[in-house]
Amino acid sequence: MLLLVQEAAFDIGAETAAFVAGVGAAGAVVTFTGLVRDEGGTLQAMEIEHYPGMTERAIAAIMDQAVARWSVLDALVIHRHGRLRPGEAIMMVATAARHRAEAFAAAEFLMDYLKSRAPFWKKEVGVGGAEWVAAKDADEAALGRW
Amino acid sequence: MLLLVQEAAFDIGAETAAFVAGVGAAGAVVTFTGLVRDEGGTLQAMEIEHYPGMTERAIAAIMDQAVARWSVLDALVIHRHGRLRPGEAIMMVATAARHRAEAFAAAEFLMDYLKSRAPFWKKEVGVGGAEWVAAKDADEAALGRW
Amino acid sequence: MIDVLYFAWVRERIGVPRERIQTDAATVADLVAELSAREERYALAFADLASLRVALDQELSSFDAGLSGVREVAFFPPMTGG
Amino acid sequence: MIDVLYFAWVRERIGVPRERIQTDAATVADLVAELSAREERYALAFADLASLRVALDQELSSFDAGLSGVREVAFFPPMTGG
Repeated sequence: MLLLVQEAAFDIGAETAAFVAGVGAAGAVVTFTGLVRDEGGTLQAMEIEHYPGMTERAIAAIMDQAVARWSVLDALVIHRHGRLRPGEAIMMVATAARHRAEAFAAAEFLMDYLKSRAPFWKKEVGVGGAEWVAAKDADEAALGRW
Repeated sequence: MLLLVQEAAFDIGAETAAFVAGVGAAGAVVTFTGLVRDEGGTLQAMEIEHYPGMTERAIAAIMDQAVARWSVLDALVIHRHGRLRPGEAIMMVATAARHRAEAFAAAEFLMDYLKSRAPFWKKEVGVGGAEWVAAKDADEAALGRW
Repeated sequence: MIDVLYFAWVRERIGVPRERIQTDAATVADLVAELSAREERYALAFADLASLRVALDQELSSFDAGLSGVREVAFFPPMTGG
Repeated sequence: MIDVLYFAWVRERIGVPRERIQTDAATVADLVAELSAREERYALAFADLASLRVALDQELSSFDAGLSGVREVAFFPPMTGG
């Protein structure tokens, strides 16, 4: 289990390779990577604010739940904060389990909870100004399926 | 879109990094990697037989369906055949879409169809002999959800 | 004395990321009412509680929760991680 | 003349991965019956059609499908990819 909340960019290939190399008896690894979309060239940057301390606590609690519920053998969450440019990776999640159904479910669960329960706030800085990203009803509703 | 059916091992980290680097306007990338489980040390090797020609046709058709159905911006399938040892990667799938729900759905759809509709057959070579892996009812049933 | 933290547009409206506040408020709602009565910028930030979330000592909580023993209160809009 | 391919345990039971067969069979089921009558190893391989799949010219098909114009028939157990 590894949780990193950091301002620095991370190397998706290296993190994925290291995770897969360490999963032991797992037969299935799922990763998710979230990227800053350029929104047709109108976005200049995405600024991500977070709540130091609570962020780590909230994500660790979410990871513990995922591990217990789907017999996850290993899990990884990396989430950046600070100023990111279009195309940069915001975060990644990886899960390892014996079978694919558990690895997929755990990764989707982690993503749904990270979206709505981890204390991050995104601000889009565009050519016409800056605006806080509003939480989506669909993201809150997604928690209902778990 | 990239489809590779090969005997050689592939570099999960490098493939993932290259895929993510090329996804353009996508906001979400999901990958799945299938590994040979060691089954508590009893498995010596997994032999994967395939149907050259039909394999590529079947997978390309599955990829086309996934792309059309979930507005997938890019997709990757790598599947090995031949003799693999425990811990080695058998295959990987990657999908890129604007949002996470589509990327996850497309990756799970690809996996479900690869399991039951791509012409590969696995044989487990263990200390007590070799045995063909039987198709699971659960894998066939999984197709029903799409 | 209680540490009060603000994030995202709540922080921008109130103008500081955190402050120490002397209060006898019994609940989060009481604290919100007290601050809102104190200055316009708080009243603006807390105008619509349905669009706000609160954490007590770094755990998500609710506006009717008590403040007894709480050292850190944080106000922020719904989270947008991932 | 038709190319007939076998995979996995079907290949092992029949003993060859592929062969060219002279046949006038109208359907896959007719071809299976013809081969099964020819030699015991075919009869064994084709004993339980429910555990077999068939592809015609590299497309999954069914045992009642016609063979007119088909150049390649493949028999194999349910696939176990992924």
